[in-house]
Amino acid sequence: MQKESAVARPSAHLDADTLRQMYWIMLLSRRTDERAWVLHRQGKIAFHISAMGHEACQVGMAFAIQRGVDYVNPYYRDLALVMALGVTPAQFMVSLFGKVGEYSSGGRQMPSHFGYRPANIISGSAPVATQVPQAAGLAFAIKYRQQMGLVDANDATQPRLALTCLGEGSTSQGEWHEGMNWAGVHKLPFICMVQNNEYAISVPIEAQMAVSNVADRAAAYGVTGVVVDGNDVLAVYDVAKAAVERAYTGGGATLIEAKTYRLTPHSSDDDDRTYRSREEVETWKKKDPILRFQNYLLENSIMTQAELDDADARAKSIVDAAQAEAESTPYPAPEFALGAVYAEEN
Amino acid sequence: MQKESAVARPSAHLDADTLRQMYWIMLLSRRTDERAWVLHRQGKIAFHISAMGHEACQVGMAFAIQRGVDYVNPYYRDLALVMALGVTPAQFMVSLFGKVGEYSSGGRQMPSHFGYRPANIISGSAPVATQVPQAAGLAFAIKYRQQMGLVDANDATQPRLALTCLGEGSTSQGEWHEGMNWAGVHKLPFICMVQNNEYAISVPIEAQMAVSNVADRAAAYGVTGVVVDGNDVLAVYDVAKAAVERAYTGGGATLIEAKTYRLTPHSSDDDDRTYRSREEVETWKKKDPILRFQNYLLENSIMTQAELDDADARAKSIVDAAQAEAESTPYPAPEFALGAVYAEEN
Amino acid sequence: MPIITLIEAIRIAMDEELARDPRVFITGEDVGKRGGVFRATQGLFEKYGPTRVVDSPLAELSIVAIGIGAALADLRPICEIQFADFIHPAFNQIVNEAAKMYYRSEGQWRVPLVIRSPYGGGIGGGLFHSQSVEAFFTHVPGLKVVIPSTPYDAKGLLKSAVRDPNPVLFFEPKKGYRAIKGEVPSDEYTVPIGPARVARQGKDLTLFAYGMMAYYAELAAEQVARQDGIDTEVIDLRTLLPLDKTAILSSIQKTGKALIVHEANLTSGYGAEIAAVLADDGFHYLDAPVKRLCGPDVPGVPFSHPMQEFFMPNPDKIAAAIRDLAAY
Amino acid sequence: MPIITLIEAIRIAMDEELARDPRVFITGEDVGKRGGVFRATQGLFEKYGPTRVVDSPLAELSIVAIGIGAALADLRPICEIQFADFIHPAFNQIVNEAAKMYYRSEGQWRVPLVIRSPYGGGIGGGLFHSQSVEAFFTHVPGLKVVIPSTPYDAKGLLKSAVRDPNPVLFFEPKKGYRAIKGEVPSDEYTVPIGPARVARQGKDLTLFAYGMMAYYAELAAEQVARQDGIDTEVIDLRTLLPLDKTAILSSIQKTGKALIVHEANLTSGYGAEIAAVLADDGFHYLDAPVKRLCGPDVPGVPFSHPMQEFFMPNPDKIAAAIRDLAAY
Ligand SMILES: Cc1ncc(C[n+]2csc(CCOP(=O)(O)OP(=O)(O)O)c2C)c(N)n1
Ligand SMILES: Cc1ncc(C[n+]2csc(CCOP(=O)(O)OP(=O)(O)O)c2C)c(N)n1
Ligand SMILES: [Mg+2]
Ligand SMILES: [Mg+2]
Repeated sequence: MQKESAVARPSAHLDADTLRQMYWIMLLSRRTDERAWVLHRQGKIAFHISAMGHEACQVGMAFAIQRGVDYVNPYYRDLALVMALGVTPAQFMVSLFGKVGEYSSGGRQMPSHFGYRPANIISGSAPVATQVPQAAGLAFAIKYRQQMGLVDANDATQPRLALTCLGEGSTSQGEWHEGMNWAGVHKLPFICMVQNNEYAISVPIEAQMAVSNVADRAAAYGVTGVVVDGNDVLAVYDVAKAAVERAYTGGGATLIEAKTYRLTPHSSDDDDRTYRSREEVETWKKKDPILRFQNYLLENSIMTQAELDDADARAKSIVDAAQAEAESTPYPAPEFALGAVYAEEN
Repeated sequence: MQKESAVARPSAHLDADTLRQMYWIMLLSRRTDERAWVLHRQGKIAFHISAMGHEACQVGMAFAIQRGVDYVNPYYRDLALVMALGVTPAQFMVSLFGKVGEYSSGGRQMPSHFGYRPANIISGSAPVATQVPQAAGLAFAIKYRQQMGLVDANDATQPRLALTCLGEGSTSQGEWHEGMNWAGVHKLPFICMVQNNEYAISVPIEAQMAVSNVADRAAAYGVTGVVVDGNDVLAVYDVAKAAVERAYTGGGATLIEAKTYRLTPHSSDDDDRTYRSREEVETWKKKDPILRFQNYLLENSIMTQAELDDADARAKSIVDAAQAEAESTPYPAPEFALGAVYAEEN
Repeated sequence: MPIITLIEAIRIAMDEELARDPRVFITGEDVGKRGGVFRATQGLFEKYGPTRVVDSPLAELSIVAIGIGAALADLRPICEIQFADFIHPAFNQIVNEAAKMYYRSEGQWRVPLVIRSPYGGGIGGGLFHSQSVEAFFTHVPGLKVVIPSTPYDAKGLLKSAVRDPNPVLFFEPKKGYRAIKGEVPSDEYTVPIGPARVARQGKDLTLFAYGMMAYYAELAAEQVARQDGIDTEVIDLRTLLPLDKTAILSSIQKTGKALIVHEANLTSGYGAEIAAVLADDGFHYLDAPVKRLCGPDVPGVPFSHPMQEFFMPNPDKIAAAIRDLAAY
Repeated sequence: MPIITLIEAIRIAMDEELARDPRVFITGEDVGKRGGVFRATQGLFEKYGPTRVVDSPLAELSIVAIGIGAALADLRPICEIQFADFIHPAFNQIVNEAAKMYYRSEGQWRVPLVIRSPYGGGIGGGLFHSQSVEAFFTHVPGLKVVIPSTPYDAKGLLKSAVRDPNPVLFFEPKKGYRAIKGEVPSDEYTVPIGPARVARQGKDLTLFAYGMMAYYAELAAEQVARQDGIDTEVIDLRTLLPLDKTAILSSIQKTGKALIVHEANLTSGYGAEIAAVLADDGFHYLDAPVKRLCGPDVPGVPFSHPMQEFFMPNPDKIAAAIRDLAAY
């Protein structure tokens, strides 16, 4: 891939600073994630669901959009994605504990049900794939505003696309089909990234669909479909950037399938030994997207080993601080359960 | 097409008797259908929804399966299909009036909500596409019974496939996606025939989907997809027969798209002049599948003009008798509304 | 004031809201050129064009979800579900998504969405074109559920629904679309979502109803007033969720007897909630058992005419129930 | 008799039914190798193989629809919906299809289908892993709705559900899966769908509940008996649809006071129907307002512990409500 021309590879234009930022988000997500597992083992929190292994596809995707401006409907595994959009380890930690002032829902939702208006991250629920047709609706609104002359199509301070993510298993839902169909029919500025980690909890992809690639399904909607190595952050960035350009310039929707693997059980409630062999997991651990990006950064002299170590130390201290903050934050008042049922003003 | 070898064209093996039967069903459906429109204009019935224009694809399909044995989940436009399976004009007429003893629902359902256990026609509802995953369930049961050794896979007295039909617009429903997906994953003995008449009531296909052919969507499910001229009964029979063989021999599911056109408004409640040009309708009237098949039968000396005329006269008298029977049948007792809510015995 | 039909009032409300706010748009099956299968959107496609009056694919969950997404992006969608019977595919989007968005985001995200749908029986529609689905949604906090019974209310409430920052389900009694007529001012006005309407003052008993049954209730009340001298108070609930408890209780305090009427089948219908409120907060005012006159507990309204009529409450059946209760 | 947990009873019921009838099979997400996310199907895949214990795609409407199709073809599917919160995508198939098939075909086609699903809060599941969805379905004639609260009933009712010729929704109180234990015979037995169970005899007031709340109701009743000498009758409804009116009325005739408890939010909840029955047929027996102790009218059970506990009814809250009512 290194040999391809820079034209075909937008990532070749990324400056060293940006590459370091991308690495930093992947690392920070990983360290936060690892700490969550520790907290769970310590019995301090009840639940965690992990992004470990998925960081490259999430960060590669996030860096291709106008972060904080474009609409994003993530799914529960998108910790690195939302961190790239501005959610902090401290915010996430508070959500793990369900403490007062929790950023996404005031502690009403389980952790990893992301949502953060300041970064234009739409609040998510648990039922999978519901976010897909909603994201199509957001994309529809973008196009509507442009057609009505309410905004300028090139105004980068306004949302110009809607991005949504989900797992490969979740494409079995009718919700996914209907959302993709709108995106195709209306040529919407819409990107759907499927993070294909081969399993939906325990259900392997062969029991989920009879196609080799989820991206093959793009053909059913008249949208562009593309498969990418989801553990290669720059490869993801490249296809993501092309999809973003397509969206920004009226070229319609893209279905990106990022092939990846989760390095942990489905969630802290799961025991993946019942359905994944240890050999398989070990094989994928060798393809860890963070190690891979480290190697790239070292080989291309973008970061030194010392810088990597330093980043690690910084990440650790941020996570430590985040945990301390979360632990010392009080719980919300019980009656807080009664608030915010109906909006009052339009 | 005439030039293709007989091997590739199962219809070349159809004997004259069968061809005449196929014509007869198409004709009988058409005449029944036309009479229903008359009854509606006369104010004798409240509602009719028509198969006119769709007879070829329905009859070509029906004659390819083991009629009365294989499971069929039709949709409201399938008058010719259910007639091919044994529903009579008299039965249909009684349903138009909602009279006592109505064959499908005892008069509880609107007409054209087909269902007839003696012919293994599953009872249908109005919400479109719900029958698709149900048909996949029937196909699943067929495969289950075979795998469990409860039936012999070659026993032609047992259902060996499930067939379902719907319009192209209805493929936008999540129900369709989910049903197709099961059919693909489990390689089910399942046929989905989409009768693509270019409109869903008033909504043209461009507002419905961004693909050129509904059959393109087969690629999303790993099933065979095929497009056929739905106004050519023998062409439909050919692709249907191939799909049936595939189903009977463990080759999995088929999505057949039959391109056709409805010659009437959507239903007696509709006025299609708001959305279809008269020219367009006239063009398609020239492609009337019944006229086309007549020509074929005449040209190939399978029927004479006198025989065609005679068939017409017979059809008319059957429809007359059916109407008379329906009109003289009493209405059900009001309290009949209360029956058959729960089955009592298993 | 001009006298117009219920459906005209609905169309005018949409027309006015489209004109008022460029963020308002309509989507649903056949709402464009066809003007809707009941003609509720007739002329709006011609007037506002295909950007604002959008024929949807045949897929209800996406109609609602697109509406949710657009509402999140601060548009004001009006989504039409062609028949209430076809709202069920969208149940997940309505119940898990639209209703819970505000709460689950602690008010960060809101869904100012209107879902309009014709409901109810008596029009030869059989099991799948006659359903009354309100009770499924009145159990869902975060939603508002509105059912008008007069053209005046239909226009005023629909305009309020479009301006409401929450998801509003707006069910329209299709049998009354052309049958119900009434005076409607041509000027701008709204009717607030929330308060019930005392459709008829009375002192002998209270009849609680909404939609087509509220219309019938008034007819029945006139009939028993004329024929039997029974003075019935008719409360047209109009907004089912949130429920106007005050109106219910102040009426029962006056009359002491309650008859609840709806077309939906009895068990776990909306009437049960009214009865439950009366049995608790209204207990001391009650002089008689709380009666419900509802559709029978069968899976739907049958098509065949005699069975349909057997199923449906109507002014005569309501009048008979009033007499029984008054005689208690 | 062995003492086992609620979830063991459920697993044993399925095991026995799979062994009894080759037409019985299970499908749902993760029911295979994983044995279900709650382990309700643990060991069944190993014992009966992939033909009979089938991991479904992640798509609830198809899980139900495949079940309907298979039931039409005379199999006996047991469909698992992983959490009741995820049943909404299947609402159309359940309400328009499974429930109406027998009626709409005048009995030609039947749907002997079981849909099992864990429901209820108090387990840190937040808005989308805690829902109590029963009231949506008790409004739907053609369905049966069953909620057991003891291992004995769970086994016996689930076996009846599998043998029932109608679609049965079988909701399992997930908080009680391991918390509720009880004696269960190893022999074959069934518990009929329909009759409620008098869980505790009493004369001062009646507490109506089901599922986890029936379990708590008994605890609360013991508490107030001990501490306050109040003698509470506890009716565990078990079958919510069809409703056992006789059991309700004969208890209220004895006690004259009713407290209804469920976790689902109050408005239009299942308790409303019980209250409505009491306010009509039970009117003359009532000595006090009919009380409901339910979840508050908010969109769901919050995740954060203090808010969750605030939401959930529990033995102490129930005991307090009993005392209030008894003192009335
Ligand atoms: C509608 C619905 N059904 C079931 C679940 C339970 N569930 C949560 S995640 C999950 C598997 C998702 O698999 P996939 O889409 O492949 O995403 P992954 O977790 O592998 O990233 C399931 C079954 C759910 N959240 N929503
Ligand atoms: C779920 C649902 N939504 C809406 C309708 C109303 N409706 C009945 S037929 C129809 C159009 C169907 O179009 P298509 O699938 O192309 O079939 P065609 O009638 O053209 O054969 C619509 C919108 C319905 N029956 N079900
Ligand atoms: Mg996955
Ligand atoms: Mg069509």
